[in-house]
Amino acid sequence: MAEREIMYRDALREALDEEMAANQEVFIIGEGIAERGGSYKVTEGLLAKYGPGRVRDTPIAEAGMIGVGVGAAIAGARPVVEILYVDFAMLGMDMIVNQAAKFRLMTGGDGRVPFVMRTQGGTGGGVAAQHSQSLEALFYHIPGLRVVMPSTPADAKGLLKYALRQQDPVMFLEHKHLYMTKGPVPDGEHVIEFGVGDIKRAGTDVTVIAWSNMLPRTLKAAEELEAQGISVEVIDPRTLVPLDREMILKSVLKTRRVVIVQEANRRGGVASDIASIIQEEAFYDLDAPVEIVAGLDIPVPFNLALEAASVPQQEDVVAAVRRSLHLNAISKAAE
Amino acid sequence: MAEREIMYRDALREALDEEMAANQEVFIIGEGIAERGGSYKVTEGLLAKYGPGRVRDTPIAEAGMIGVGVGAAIAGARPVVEILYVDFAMLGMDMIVNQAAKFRLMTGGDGRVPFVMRTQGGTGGGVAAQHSQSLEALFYHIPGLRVVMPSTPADAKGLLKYALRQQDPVMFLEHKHLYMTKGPVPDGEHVIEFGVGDIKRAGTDVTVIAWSNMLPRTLKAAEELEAQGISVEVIDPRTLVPLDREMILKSVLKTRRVVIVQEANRRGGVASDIASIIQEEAFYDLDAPVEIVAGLDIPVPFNLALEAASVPQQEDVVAAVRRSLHLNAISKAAE
Amino acid sequence: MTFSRNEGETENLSVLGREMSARASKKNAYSQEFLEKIFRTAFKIRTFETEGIKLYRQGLIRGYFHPYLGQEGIATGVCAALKEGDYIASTHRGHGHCIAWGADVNKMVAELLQKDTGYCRGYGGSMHIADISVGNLGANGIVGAGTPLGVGAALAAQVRGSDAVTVTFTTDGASNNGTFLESLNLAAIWNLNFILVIENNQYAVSTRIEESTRETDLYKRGTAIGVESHQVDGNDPLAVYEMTLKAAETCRAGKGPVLIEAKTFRHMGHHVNDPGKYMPEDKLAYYMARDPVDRARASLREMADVDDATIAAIEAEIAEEFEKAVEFSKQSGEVTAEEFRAFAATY
Amino acid sequence: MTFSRNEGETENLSVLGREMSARASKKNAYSQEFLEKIFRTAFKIRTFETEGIKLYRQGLIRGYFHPYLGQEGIATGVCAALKEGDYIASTHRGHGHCIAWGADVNKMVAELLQKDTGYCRGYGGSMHIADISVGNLGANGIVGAGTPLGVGAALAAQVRGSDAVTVTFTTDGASNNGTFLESLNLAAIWNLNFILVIENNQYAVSTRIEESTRETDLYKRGTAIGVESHQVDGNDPLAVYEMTLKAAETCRAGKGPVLIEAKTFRHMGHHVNDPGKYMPEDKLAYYMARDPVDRARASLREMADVDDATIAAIEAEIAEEFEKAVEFSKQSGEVTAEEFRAFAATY
Ligand SMILES: Cc1ncc(C[n+]2csc(CCOP(=O)(O)OP(=O)(O)O)c2C)c(N)n1
Ligand SMILES: Cc1ncc(C[n+]2csc(CCOP(=O)(O)OP(=O)(O)O)c2C)c(N)n1
Ligand SMILES: [Mg+2]
Ligand SMILES: [Mg+2]
Repeated sequence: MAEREIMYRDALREALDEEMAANQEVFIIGEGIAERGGSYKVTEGLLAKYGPGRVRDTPIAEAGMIGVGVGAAIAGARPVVEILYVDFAMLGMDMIVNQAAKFRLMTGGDGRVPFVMRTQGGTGGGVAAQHSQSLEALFYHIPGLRVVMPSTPADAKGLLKYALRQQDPVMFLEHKHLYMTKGPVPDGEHVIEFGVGDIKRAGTDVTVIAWSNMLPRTLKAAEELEAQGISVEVIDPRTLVPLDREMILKSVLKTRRVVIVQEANRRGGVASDIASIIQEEAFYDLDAPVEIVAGLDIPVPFNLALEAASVPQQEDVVAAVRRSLHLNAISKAAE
Repeated sequence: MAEREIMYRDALREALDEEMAANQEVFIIGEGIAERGGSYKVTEGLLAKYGPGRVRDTPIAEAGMIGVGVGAAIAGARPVVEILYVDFAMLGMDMIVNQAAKFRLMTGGDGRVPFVMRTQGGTGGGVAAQHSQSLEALFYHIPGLRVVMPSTPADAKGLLKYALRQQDPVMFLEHKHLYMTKGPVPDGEHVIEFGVGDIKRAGTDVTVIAWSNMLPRTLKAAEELEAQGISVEVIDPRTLVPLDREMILKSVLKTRRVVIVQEANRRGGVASDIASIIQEEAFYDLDAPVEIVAGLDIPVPFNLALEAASVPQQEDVVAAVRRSLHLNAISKAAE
Repeated sequence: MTFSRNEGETENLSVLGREMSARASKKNAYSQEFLEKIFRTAFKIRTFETEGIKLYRQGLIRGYFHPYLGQEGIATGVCAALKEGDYIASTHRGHGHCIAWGADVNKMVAELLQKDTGYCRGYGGSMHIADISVGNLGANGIVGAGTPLGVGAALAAQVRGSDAVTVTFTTDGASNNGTFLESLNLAAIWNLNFILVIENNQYAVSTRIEESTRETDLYKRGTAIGVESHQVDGNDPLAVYEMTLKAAETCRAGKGPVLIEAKTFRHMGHHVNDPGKYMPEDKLAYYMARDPVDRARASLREMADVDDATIAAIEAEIAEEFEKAVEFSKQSGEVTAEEFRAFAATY
Repeated sequence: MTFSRNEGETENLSVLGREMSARASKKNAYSQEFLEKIFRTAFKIRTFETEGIKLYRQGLIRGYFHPYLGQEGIATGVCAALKEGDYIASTHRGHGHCIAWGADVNKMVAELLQKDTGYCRGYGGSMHIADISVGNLGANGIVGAGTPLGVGAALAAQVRGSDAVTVTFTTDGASNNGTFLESLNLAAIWNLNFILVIENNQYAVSTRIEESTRETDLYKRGTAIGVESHQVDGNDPLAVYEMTLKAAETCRAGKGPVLIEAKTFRHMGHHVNDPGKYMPEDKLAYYMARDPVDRARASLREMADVDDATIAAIEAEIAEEFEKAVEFSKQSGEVTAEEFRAFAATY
């Protein structure tokens, strides 16, 4: 299949466009997504193409928006609700946690909620504590939700298309820093199933697991490490729920060393859970503790230098990989 | 100091009563807490004693209640907001995550939010998916919040009194099954600082970490195991944030085996985080993977037998301890 | 005993509400068949709740059980005015809505008894019965949550070009909740076929509505955001029917949502276990004297000249249906732990 | 160009609003000192925003910057009517409220420049300036969040037996949010000393208010829940002052909250980076002709007979104050990563 280099935001738009063309039940609501085309231009042009019935602006009412999305999904439609910042999804948590995630079990398995919430998170450009969070761990913990965090344009497109075809509520978490990044995206039908990770770089010495905006940073760290003679395998789970445990464990059995990189703060993040799984499933095969590189346990500050200090940087990944190879001064555990 | 046997709910009431008597700034709002004395009778009698200014019923408006509590705390008062079920706190997540937890950093450190949210969680008696959750992991992940989960009347009283004297927003999470349990509570001033765990039972073979309603269950399991010749040390962290890492690691270094028991579902729970810390800090001292005994990753069902099947039971704890001692058929990791 | 505020409270309604009461009391306005249907529905709800409470007291039902006793007129009247293809969303006090929507009593009782044959296979219970195959979006354990869900169904219908109407049954308590404003406003700006029925029973558990808000005429909250809003006597099934019919017409004419505040009162406490001592006796007596089931029966008797024996036969038939449902449920099995674990593995 | 809905829109207000406008235009009603204070405040906000935008364009300010240009009359009038010990809570467009509340411009500019000497030591930025030591609960990045927080401060005051009044500045956008209903209702049932000032600038980013609600007279939402509610010309600082004064009196008389809808319009786009092309020119012209800073200047000149030279001197003084603040900020340091890490360790 031919590939073109397009931006993450264009890939997302293609996915919406194709699925809207294919399925009359797909529609989008959000703040400023119609005429204005959305804050990150993901929905640009869709109003003109699909009309005001299927591309709707909303008032500032996140709980309501998410709630009507969930209701529409229960009624069998395919709503996409765009929430400007994942931080604002906190206003709709009841609808996510107590309605969307619970409906299937509460109906004995028959009721499904094919609801997609698109939003974006992460730090970037001094937007401060209420606009910079990485909140995937909150959704990850709630059974019934699917959690998707694409790092590349191709993944963004393929996963969003899949999201619009499956049956469960999806937290589709984009990253503000990725919208303008470019990457190859296959022409034509391109759908990526949930639960299938991607080895973004093959290697033999250490397994590094990263997602969303930590992925590009990790790939750069891997290059830097390669120059030091260290071969890093970089795994992008792409979907955190379901998680491709098989791919992760296979890689761990090969490298016997793991580093997990997340932008979210350390305490109670998804990295902790993946680490707990690895130590449970591969305890006897590990040559070093699973290293977690994560954000500081403090809200994200406005000051740009401190903002950078609050989340993992390339050098932090490099240091952790070296630590897991016992190459740094001394490993923490042995201190 | 003299001790009396009182119920968990009476211990909570004593804490509120004493702190209200000592500090005019302490007041309580919640649904049905005034005349009715609260669903679990924790606030019974306080209206008569402190009047309608300091003990107030509210409409069904959790976001508003939590929000005004946070605002009152910012203004220097000592509000206690009672939310009937922790599940309903999802309606006020914005106020918890984006306001209460952020204010201190956003004001450069000077602004404090001495806000206490009292609520209860956990399974019990077929109250189904929207009234049975254990959601501590959601609060645990958000920097700025304190997370308290007392398992005994004495801890409930001492920790609630401390909560009303410290400066940060506290998620005070009780358990519906514990209100009517009895235990010794010291007479007179009894305050327990946050971040200090409690060894509820000393032992030498395996460390079991448990909190809230998993604690009594774990203690019974420990008795059962003692009869099998296995000596279990049971640690109750009491506050999950801050966490008494020192006490946990000290015990782990002694026993070299750990089981963590949580009622919340497995994926992304607090147990995962504690496991990730232990494997990070004590990797070379562990003789077995950290075992996690947790709820199933599915909403809690109504049917009582299935409800029981959805959360850890005594026999699950016993089995996990035996697994960690390699006494069961075979350990998972070696399969 | 004070009664000032309540005397005549189901008569002093918004203009249209009074008109609907008048229309509903016109002789010859309804067919016998229709009046029988109304009575059957109201009585079936009454039976389900009365008998269900007995099962609860026997320990056969666990968890929550919020009786709809006294409010039967609302579910009955509203659902009678809707059509196939329409949607409803309900509350924690949802048995009545289910029944009025035509639910299978076997599956309802089985659900309350935690059985595999229940609407939710015993996974849901009283507060979570739903049947999306017939447009029932379900009861809800979260006060106020049905409103956005209902608006969502109405939105789905509009996107599909369907003229289906969605009714959300909601409560006085939920009217002070943010979901009320947010979702009704969305329905309004999008001109959705949505009817919000507030069952104003004037209590949230033991909290009186006057303690929760300064303005107890709840329909005014709709008016304030440009939504056509009315009050109706919730204890008069036919008045509720007329009001809903008119509201559905307004919706299907493309004029957007309608809010209906139905004034009513519970016949007992909030929950099976709540004796409801705090409910003023005189107020209870006022509403008891306007019992919706009695009124449905009286309409059938007086407007359609149906005799007492026929009515007794209908009642006996419904009682038997419930008994059979209990038998059916008792003989049903439960989902096994193994099945449950297999289900959990799909999460 | 259509203008039907807008012509005269700051004149067609609720009854009390028109009365306040009339009162505010009475000659000799105010002292020179008071009128100078009003003008100084409005002009200081104007200067802060205009000069701040320049700093932003120079790349010295990062992140969000929502200018208050065009709305100065509201913060100015409201804060002039409040007393020491009162509280305010603000929005994402909060610079004006801070300044009107008497904030130190040095610390404000330093905050925007991420400096250690800023109000929040550079941790907060434009959307999070707060100073609880003087009762400023802070700006907020979450639309609508200031309302419950403000009600909370009012509740704290009542519990303490203080007669302090809390004002939350909120927005047209926030009026469709659940927090509006829930928290204003709490203020009402508890009779709190709370004033909710809706700055109805008729846009949420590029979304017109008519797209967000059917009822654009937002004060009606207060009336619907029993809250005394009025409209005022937000571009007339003195009318806003009068209205707030009256509202604060109502509060301090123990009558509970008051809602004030202040009609206004932005002078530019939503954010520094938003050219605001979607704003109709005629409507902009209408409001430009009623510029609140010009009106404050005119009041000072005409009602207190202050001459142009004196006014020019005041303006120069304020401009200089801002320049000095920029100098001060540029010379200030930033919190170091080490300090930050030590701070993080306390979480
Ligand atoms: C969001 C939320 N808060 C609190 C509760 C607990 N609760 C269940 S029913 C109820 C009272 C409801 O009163 P109302 O809404 O008027 O409905 P009614 O019971 O009168 O039918 C409360 C507080 C809940 N289920 N959901
Ligand atoms: C809860 C929430 N949703 C969305 C946003 C993004 N946002 C910031 S300002 C704004 C528009 C606000 O309009 P309005 O409330 O009328 O205030 P104005 O900007 O006109 O002062 C939006 C949507 C936000 N900050 N918070
Ligand atoms: Mg009620
Ligand atoms: Mg606006």
